[in-house]
Amino acid sequence: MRKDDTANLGAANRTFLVLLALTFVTFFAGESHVEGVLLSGMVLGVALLKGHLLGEHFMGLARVRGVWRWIVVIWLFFPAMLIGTTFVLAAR
Amino acid sequence: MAQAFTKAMARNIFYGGSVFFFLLFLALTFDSMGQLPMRDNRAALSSDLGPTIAHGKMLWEENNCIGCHTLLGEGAYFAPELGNVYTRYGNSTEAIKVFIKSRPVQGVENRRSMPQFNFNEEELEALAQFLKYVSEINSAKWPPNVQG
Amino acid sequence: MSNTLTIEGVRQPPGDFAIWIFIMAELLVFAIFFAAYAMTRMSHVELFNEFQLQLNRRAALANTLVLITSSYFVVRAVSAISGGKARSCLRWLLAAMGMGGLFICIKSAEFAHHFALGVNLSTNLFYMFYLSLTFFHFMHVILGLVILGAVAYKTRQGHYSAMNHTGVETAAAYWHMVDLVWLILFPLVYVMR
Amino acid sequence: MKYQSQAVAKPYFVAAIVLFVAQITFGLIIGLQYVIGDFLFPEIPFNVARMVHTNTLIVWLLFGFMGAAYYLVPEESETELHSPWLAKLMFWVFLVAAGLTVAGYLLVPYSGLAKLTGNSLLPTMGREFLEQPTITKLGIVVVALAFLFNIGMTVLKGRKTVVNLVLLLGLVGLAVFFLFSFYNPTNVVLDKYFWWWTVHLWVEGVWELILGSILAFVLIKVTGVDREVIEKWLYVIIAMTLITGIIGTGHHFYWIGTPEYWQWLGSIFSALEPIPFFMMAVFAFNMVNKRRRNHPNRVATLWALGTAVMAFLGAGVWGFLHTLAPVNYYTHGTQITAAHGHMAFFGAYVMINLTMISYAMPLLRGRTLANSSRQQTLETWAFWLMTISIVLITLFLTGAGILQTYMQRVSVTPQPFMAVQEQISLFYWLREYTGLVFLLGLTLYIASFFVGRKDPEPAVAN
Repeated sequence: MRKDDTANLGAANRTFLVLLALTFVTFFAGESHVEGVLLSGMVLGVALLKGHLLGEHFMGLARVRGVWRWIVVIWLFFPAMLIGTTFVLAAR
Repeated sequence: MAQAFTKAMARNIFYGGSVFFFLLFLALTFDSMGQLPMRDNRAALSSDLGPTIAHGKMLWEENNCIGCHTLLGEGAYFAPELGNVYTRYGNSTEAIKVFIKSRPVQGVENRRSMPQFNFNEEELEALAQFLKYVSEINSAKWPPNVQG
Repeated sequence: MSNTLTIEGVRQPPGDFAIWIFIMAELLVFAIFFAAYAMTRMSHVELFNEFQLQLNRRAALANTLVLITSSYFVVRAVSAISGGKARSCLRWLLAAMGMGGLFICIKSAEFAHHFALGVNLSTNLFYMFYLSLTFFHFMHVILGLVILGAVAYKTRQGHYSAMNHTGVETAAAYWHMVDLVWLILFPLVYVMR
Repeated sequence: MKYQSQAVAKPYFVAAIVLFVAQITFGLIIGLQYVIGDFLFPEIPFNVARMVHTNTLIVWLLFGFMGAAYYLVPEESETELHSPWLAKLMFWVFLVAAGLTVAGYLLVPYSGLAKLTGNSLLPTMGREFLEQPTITKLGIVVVALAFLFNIGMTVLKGRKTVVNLVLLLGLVGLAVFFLFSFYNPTNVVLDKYFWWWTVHLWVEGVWELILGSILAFVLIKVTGVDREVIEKWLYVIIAMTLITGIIGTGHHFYWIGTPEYWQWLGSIFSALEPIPFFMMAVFAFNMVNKRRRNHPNRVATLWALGTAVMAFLGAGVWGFLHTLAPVNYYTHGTQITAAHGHMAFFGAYVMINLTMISYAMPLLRGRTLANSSRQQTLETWAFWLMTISIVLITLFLTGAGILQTYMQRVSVTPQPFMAVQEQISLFYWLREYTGLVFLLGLTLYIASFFVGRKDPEPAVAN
């Protein structure tokens, strides 16, 4: 039990740092002169990655077996598809 | 240790969620009340015609017009929409009055017909002004066309 | 890394399962909101881009960092209580709440700025979405803080232990959900154009 | 029946059924007026008959809810009712008020009734569903307060169960939101905005708490499933109801002069309103499948399952059909609304009342568990006839509504309302014929109280 927690904490620590770093990526992408599908695509991808990491290591879904593990992934997928599609269509 | 799903938590979610969404609803209502002056044609109510319109609304209610007609889409679906009847009748309060006055007492054979309410001139004017006031409420471009 | 540890994984996500039903409902609402935003933007690209550029991205950056940190603190709180360290758990929870409070302050300043300019839900479609999405999320932060506060109080009272701390996990799950939503909201409303 | 005072529920149920008959009768009258416009004109014009149709519905549902509460609360609280005589007194007060009001509708022109009852002192009449004279509304408040006092005291002194508390909460909400019916400003937008606080927050809010708790009670009784399980579901379902339903009020704020953001908020939240109804259907079937006993009152179980399914179809599916603002722009105030209204009211509130009556009435009339097989067979026929008719009525009205929407609103050459009505009269005829089948079902339902009442109860099969 203890060992389990320590290991998870390690994952959480790493996740925390990655999330902070990715946040800056998103921010600076927004400040740069990149626009349109390139910007949207990249930022959306980063957001999905962040959401997934948060679900896995903060919410603790990484340890869950069975359907419930995929709650966050499924949730991220559908709006992301729609958002992605509309941004591509809008850019044309 | 693994309590899957407890009644206490379900209860907390019920109370918490209800209060949360009711507060949100109150906040939105507060905002709506702030926006209404721009949309609900209240200028007409405080104009010289205000008392006439108020009288018209009273007549509208005391003759249960909503029992057959819709007003802005709400009411019974037996007779035409009246929220835009003023525009449908060519922006004319006279036409509305003529229609109400001309209803046959015994109805029309086999057809739906509006009752004859025997309104006097003042009452007719009040009703027509009320309907004109409603037609000038900003209803987000509803109904889709003049037919209501 | 932790292959050996995850073999005996659990069947259900941490916390009381009832909260997950609530979380799914909330996520569904937000997903529909996001989709509505994206679909509406399609026919008003110029309008959305124009007003999006007037938002304060620095404040949003700060808020994202604050929420992520807060979420991390909650992870530490759960870890502490599952090691039986109630005092440490309480400290982490209070730190997380402090971060939540900071989010509220920054966001309130942003709202105050907009309201001072006379912006409201009826100003235009972009602000309608911006305000309702962020305000709806804002209310969730407040609700999350109330939940964390209740759990912190119970931790202080000694209600939780290494063997029994479902309450802390439940609150944590909700708080992470609030964070998760913001992680999508931030790029969508502030950055993507 | 475990407690003497539960017997006060009986007159409430009887009055409910009598008013149900009146409601259906007037439903048939207005249905016929849709196709034969001068039927009973000018003696009973459409607006009067419709008012009787909707008002008797509301009043009989309230009678049913009160009866259900008087039956259920003592049993759940495990104590006698606080004051049976107050319950009996209020029954007569309510019945006389309702009877006088309906008589007033039918015997005096509506404007005369308004003068007679002094509507000008506090004008509240003439708004859909709230047509009752102000004095009747005050009477309803008095009855509701006395009722709440009685039920509240009983709950306070006895065992507090979730079923009890949720029911009480629903009834308090019912009384509180009724108070908005007294607010009637000249400003039409304000009038409509807060009118919905009564109407929507009743039928898509607090009434669903009442519905949920009655359904939970009956399911506990007929399935024997552990109370803990059922109460947990009850909480989750009503939580979802209020989470979606409160902001869902916004689906009424699209076109009445309210800010346009309601088109978004109303669409988003009311699109989720089917979820609690879906959960309720899953819940009901789950509980029946997990039953620990085969209750001899099979028809009560059938009603309970029917409620869950029909509420989902009527309120959930048919509501969703026209709740999104871009769709509602074209369907608002057409026969689509009428279709939804019929199935939702029948599926959710008529059927929950009939469920409760089906469970409780045999016990109130001296049976130990259930009616005789002959009675139950008859009632089962009534169930299917009424349910199938309402499904068909809904389908016919939906057909009429789709045509109406197209011809009057969507087509490039929109036609006037009355011209369209004549072209879709076939659907109104079909609806009227189906209404007769419904009446047949109702007749069998009433017959089931009398035919075979001397027969023995069916054997308990376990």
